Amino acid sequence: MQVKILYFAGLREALGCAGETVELPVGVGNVGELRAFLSARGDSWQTPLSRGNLRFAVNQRMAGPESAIGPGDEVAFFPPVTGG
Amino acid sequence: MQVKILYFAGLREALGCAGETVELPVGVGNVGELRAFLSARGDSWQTPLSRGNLRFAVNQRMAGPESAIGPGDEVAFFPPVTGG
Amino acid sequence: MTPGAISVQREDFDPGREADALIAGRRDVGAVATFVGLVRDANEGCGVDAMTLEHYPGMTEAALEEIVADAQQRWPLQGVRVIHRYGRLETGARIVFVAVASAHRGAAFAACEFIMDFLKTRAPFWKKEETPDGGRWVDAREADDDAAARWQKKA
Amino acid sequence: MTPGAISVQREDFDPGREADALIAGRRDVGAVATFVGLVRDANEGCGVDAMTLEHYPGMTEAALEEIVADAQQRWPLQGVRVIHRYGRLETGARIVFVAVASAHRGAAFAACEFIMDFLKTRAPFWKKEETPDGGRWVDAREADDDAAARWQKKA
Repeated sequence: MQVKILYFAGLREALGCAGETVELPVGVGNVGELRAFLSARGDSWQTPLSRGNLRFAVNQRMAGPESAIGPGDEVAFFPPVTGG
Repeated sequence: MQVKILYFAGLREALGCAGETVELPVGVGNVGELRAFLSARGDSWQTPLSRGNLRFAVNQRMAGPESAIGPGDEVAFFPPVTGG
Repeated sequence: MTPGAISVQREDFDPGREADALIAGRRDVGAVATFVGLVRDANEGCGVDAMTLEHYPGMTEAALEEIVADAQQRWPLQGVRVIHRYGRLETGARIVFVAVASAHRGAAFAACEFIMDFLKTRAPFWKKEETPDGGRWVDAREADDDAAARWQKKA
Repeated sequence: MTPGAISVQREDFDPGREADALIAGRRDVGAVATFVGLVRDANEGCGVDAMTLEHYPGMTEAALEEIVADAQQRWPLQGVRVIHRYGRLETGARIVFVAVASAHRGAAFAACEFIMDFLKTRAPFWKKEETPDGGRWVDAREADDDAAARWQKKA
């Protein structure tokens, strides 16, 4: 299945990437699995994505590592928010 | 000694009096004693001044029945405040 | 406390302009909390057309200054403004304004609410409502005493 | 929630005008609490000249709407207005505005602070400060998580 992935703020800068559309292999069905899949691309992905305080959203709602993702979903990775 | 007395809001209306200057007899040295002295003037004073929630100020600071009063002081009697 | 922090007046005020004045030329303020109290058209189910606010000139200002000084002792504040009107006010009219500037929002919110809570229980103002059935002095609310008392516990 | 209650925009806003609009033509509002957050010139001891606010278009609006809806479920509110800016903002500039109208001050204060606390922890905005030594992403503050968490206890 295909999903849209977005990266924000310090994570976007560290990855040098604001977003991408990715074809996921079988076995990647939730946010945690997607994170592991992206980290496997190499150190430049593994290091930024291993931050303990990373936050996630699926279809623009806050999500956790267990949150399921399906075809066409929009998944976002970002640091803790600091607005206001 | 002489003191200035002020009455506010519902108490002012009930007494029909906004204020007065009174010569106090010996034995009237605090707010509670002043209240008793004024109440002794008759029913039209006794009834309004007997309200349980009556508040007092001496020289424009909140005070209690035990608060001392001296010559030239400004003593105020009023209902609980309701501004804001 | 900066001069002009407290006004007791008949005239209306402009909350936006007052809040702007509090932070004019400053770059160290991170948070401004404000409160505006208005004359509502209903109080305990009875219609209100207008009210008259009586106060105790002299003591009013002293009481407000003491409340503001208390707030400034409790929190690191960068500016405070309090305005309270008296006289006849129609429904919808502004009665009171409190604005507090601080580096952080927690202090600004807390001090603003603290000042309102003590203003409600310590500042010598009295409201008389005009209703279709005549004038009526507003009773003090126990909830206001409770609101002020909770700051004691936190002290 | 009334339409237009939430704006996410580059442009500045006028807090006084926004608060006035919230109560325009109404006579049942007794209390308006507002909050304005500003860019401070110092953050943890280091000088800040300006900052850039990044956000997540689409999710930002959804998150703010959910926070406002939560507040409206908790308290009887008569009006809510939230404005949050993004883009580059210099020190002294307004960042965020929250205004809440209610019959009574307790609800107005609580809802205004509740919205700010959850905005700080749930709305997808990120600040990058410009300092004399370069750009620096602002770290999330534990105090903000604590501020949001205390509303859970009160639920």
